[in-house]
Amino acid sequence: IRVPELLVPALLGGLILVYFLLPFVTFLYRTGTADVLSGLATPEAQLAIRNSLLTAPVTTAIATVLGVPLAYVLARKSFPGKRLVEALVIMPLIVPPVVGGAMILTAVGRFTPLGSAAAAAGIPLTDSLAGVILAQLFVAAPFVIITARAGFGAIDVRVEQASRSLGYGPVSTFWNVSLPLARGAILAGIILTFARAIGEFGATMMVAYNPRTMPTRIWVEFIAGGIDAIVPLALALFAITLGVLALVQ
Amino acid sequence: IRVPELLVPALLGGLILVYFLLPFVTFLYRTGTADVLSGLATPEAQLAIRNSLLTAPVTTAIATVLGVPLAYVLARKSFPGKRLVEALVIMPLIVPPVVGGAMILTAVGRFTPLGSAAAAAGIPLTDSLAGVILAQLFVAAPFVIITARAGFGAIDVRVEQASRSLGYGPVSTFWNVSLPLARGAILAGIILTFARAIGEFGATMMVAYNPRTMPTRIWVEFIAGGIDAIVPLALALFAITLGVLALVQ
Amino acid sequence: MILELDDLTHRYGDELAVDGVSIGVGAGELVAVLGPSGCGKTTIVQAVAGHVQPSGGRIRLRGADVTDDPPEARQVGIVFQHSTLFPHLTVEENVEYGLKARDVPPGHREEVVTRFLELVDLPEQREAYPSELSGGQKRRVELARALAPEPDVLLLDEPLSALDRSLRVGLREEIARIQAETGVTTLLVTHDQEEAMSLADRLVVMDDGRVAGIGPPRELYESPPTPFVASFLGRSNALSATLADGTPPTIEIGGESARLPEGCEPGTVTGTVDCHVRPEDVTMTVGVTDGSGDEDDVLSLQGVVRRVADVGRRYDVTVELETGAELVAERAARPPERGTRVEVRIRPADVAVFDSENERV
Amino acid sequence: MILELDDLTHRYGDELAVDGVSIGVGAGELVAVLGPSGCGKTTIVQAVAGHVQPSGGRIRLRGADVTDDPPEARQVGIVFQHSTLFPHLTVEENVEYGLKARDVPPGHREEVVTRFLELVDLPEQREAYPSELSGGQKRRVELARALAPEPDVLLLDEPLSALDRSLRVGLREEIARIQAETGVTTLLVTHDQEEAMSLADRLVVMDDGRVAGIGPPRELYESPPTPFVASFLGRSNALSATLADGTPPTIEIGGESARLPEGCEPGTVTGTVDCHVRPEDVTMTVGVTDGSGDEDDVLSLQGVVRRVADVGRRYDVTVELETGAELVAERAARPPERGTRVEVRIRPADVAVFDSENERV
Repeated sequence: IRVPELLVPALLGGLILVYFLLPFVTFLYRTGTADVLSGLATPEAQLAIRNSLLTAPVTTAIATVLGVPLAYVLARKSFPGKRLVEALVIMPLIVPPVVGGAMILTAVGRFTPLGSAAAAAGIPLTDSLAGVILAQLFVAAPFVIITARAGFGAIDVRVEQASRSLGYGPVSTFWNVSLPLARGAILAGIILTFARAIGEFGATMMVAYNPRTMPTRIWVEFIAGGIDAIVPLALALFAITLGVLALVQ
Repeated sequence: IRVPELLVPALLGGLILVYFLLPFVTFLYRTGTADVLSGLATPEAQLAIRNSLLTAPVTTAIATVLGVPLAYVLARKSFPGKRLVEALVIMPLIVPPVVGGAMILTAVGRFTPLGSAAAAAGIPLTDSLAGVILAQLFVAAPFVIITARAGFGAIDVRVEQASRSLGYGPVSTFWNVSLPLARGAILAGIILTFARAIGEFGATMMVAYNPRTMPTRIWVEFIAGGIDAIVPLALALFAITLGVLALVQ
Repeated sequence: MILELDDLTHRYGDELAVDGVSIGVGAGELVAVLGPSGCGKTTIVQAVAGHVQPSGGRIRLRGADVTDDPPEARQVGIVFQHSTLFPHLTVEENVEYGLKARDVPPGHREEVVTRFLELVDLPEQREAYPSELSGGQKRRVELARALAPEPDVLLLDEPLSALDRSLRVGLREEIARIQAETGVTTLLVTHDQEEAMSLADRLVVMDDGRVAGIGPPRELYESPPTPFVASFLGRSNALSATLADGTPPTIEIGGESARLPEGCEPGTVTGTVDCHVRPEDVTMTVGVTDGSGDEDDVLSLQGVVRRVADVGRRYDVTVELETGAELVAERAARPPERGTRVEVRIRPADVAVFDSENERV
Repeated sequence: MILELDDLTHRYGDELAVDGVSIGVGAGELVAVLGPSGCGKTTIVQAVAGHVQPSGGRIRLRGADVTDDPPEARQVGIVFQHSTLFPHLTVEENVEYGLKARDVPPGHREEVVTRFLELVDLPEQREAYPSELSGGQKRRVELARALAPEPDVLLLDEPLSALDRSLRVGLREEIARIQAETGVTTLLVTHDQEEAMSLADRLVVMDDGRVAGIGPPRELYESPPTPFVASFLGRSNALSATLADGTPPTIEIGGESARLPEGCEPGTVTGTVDCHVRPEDVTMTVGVTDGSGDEDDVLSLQGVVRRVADVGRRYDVTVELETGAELVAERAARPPERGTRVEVRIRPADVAVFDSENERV
């Protein structure tokens, strides 16, 4: 009888799996001892939940509407400067979120031309829900672009060519053929973007420390009350993320 | 002459590209007015840089040594529960970093059995460099696992079979064939893990607010001195990330 | 001419993929473009369909210049090597797709779909999704989809190459029948010599972006204009020979010579030439005969059997001539054993002679 | 026997891929396993190499049971359909790779590499990387790499299927030469009938995981044991006929009957049978003759030419018989036109007769 061939790598890999698993187990175990429902019933928690559930979907919608067309162009066309555009799409993933937040502040902060003009028009771009959305968008939009691009890339160009030769222009072909065929990848990208947006912390802390979203509220409560104080909100955030994930799978 | 076929999607995509680009431009413009060098010369900044440059490489090394073997097993074997393992590898990416940090605290916090035992042994797992590494590992390790797995998956299994039939066991075949052929993907995964680790903020804030890393230091200085105070450190963090990226490409 | 390519040229970067190709396809004609992979034949299909904008030359459909028209403005049906059926639509919806774009009223659409599904012999599969069909069925639905809008030209880009061999011959017959029944003008692109010859009214043999030969299949097969056509269109033995002047001229191989058939002009070429002869035109007798007594109009060459390959329908016998050259002869009956000395006979009428510029003598 | 497969069985999940296959390969023999895609032939190669652990049965190499040994413990060389050369190693390092594992001393290794690169006629390419080689050159380096450690058995898994047709015939000859020169015991797996027949000493025809026929190529071709072998090993016309008792028995198609050749036992089977006859065994004369005057030992059937396919080397003439059945006949010379009435003649000796259980009569 053969010895399992991949014993050594399986053991090494098992170590990191245990490390991934352990926090989930201890966290869920801890929730048993905390009063989750009353923790979520406080006005502050309610407001944070409402803010998060308002901003993350808007961010996801903007990222999808602007990002999916971009993904299609990147999957189908080559043009001068394409590599720069590709690098630009990946940059927000590479840049640490706090740095990203600082960068956004230099662009739309209260004392920048853009920021002061917007504030004068009654739409402050920092410390507002608009600021939260801007922070989330910068950090989370690349996910739907990259995933949708892979989805479009996996479609045989000849299927689109067949549609063209059957009398449909590029736009109708996109709606009739490309979009339905890339549906799975686009949905996956939307979920990733939503998950990243609703959990966004670093950039949001910089751009919009107020009004509180669930992640920033967790931080504030942690400072005030330690680990037990944040279990209800952390569990709720975890549940929302998993729920959206499960909804589509 | 034909009208450019993808004009509409290109225009929509251009909007999000402009939004990605703007913060970089304004940020780099702002650095011109700040005194970067003297900002980086303060003892606090020096310490944060040292801590980040100590922890991120260690995190990356651990993630690589444990994650690449796991990636290989996932790419080559099917086994009962494989889908659960795959879900577990993706979970740290989905879970918001603050929640991840909270989860880690429930596992290794000061008052948990594990945490108190380690602290008694002189290795505190929170508010220490070890804590920073634990936070970074949880959040950043999935990148090298997922990327390396894709790299191994792209190797034709028959190339490995050829090596086996030429007299090499599974371990020699891994070193002689699989590893060299997946080199590019593994390197890309290592870079992503490093970039994510050195920029880690949310989980680190929870697990190890002290000692300060560059991202947590940026937060503290931002609270104290606003945007201009953090430009030097943010620029340094941005430069390190880009530098590592450029080094390998 | 329904379809005309006029001096079509295309380069990818520095690579010249198609180099001054001119082809005309008449109403109801089936023209096959035959060549090895990389000869530029797929680029031609893409240019005709409008998916590639050629670097130079013109494309005309029914006399109208369509070179700058987008694909959807050309009345062109296309079937690719791999299935391009829309996986999220049923067979019926796939076939109907092109009719919708052409504003055929819904009631009439159903009728047309029925007619074309019957044409390809798949009336039962109407509600099926492409994933439920076999490879051969997919092919037939694609033909129906391409034909339903009644295009000016049907383009077939290696339509059978991705199929198993057993399916291939059956579908070849189907294509012949469907093309005959609909009378659609067709441009077929393939690397398969048998497929091209058996389907085509006219054949275009391509070599490295250029037309190497054009004409009725049998004519190209029997008197290939270039060595490339001789060897790509069926198998061919290449032998080096000496051409001597005369009326008609004579060719000489390994000391044996024979007169070329009447009608060959002496021309200006003498000296070393390339001779191509097909394995089925080489006859073989066992044993050494004295070549001196031979007729003047047959080349009799001595050799030894080096290898016998039994391919079922026939035997391929490789003979090493005394000159050192090797030559394959086909035999239907049991061939001589390896090592047997044989005499190989070639009629000059079966030989295609090319000069050093690859021009047919 | 160098290699023995004994009742080899393998299932993927519920799918029975290989079903009780027993094959033996003698020293220096080349056995070809032939079958359509999905017939289980690749699973056999994988099991012999040890990359698949069979669900049942035994594999023996030189008499030793290796069924449970890992691949590296078996002395087996393998060449796959697509190149598996190590892209990060030079040609020399690739060929040397297997020698290192077998602890051949460095000085001797170089000598062996030289010998095998010369065997495959690539001594110049020693320092090249695989990406610098042509498709045919890669194939030859892979042969050298597989042969250098002098394995007990060489496994060739569709070695030519991924190559262009023009390359394929040349490399087929190369494989024959190399196998003859090294005398290596070889198991070749292919879906190409011509490749299998021309290379194999013995042929195993597989159908859906089982052995449908086994024997020397010519024997299987001329008297196929099952209808599957008849139609897969070359082309074959299938005709429904009636078998009548007698010594020898007679077969009847469309009112015409003929005696089977001497030696056919009357047996227990009468009634409807399937007859298979090869297109090259069908002769054809133009015009209607009165069938009554025919000899007793030839089937003369009346029909109309439905289609003529000119495939260069021959014409395939499809004839619709009066019974409604269609039949393909090969003609070397110019065939009759479409619509011509013809008489088709078949010698009963050329007919393979199968009963309703697909057993040869």
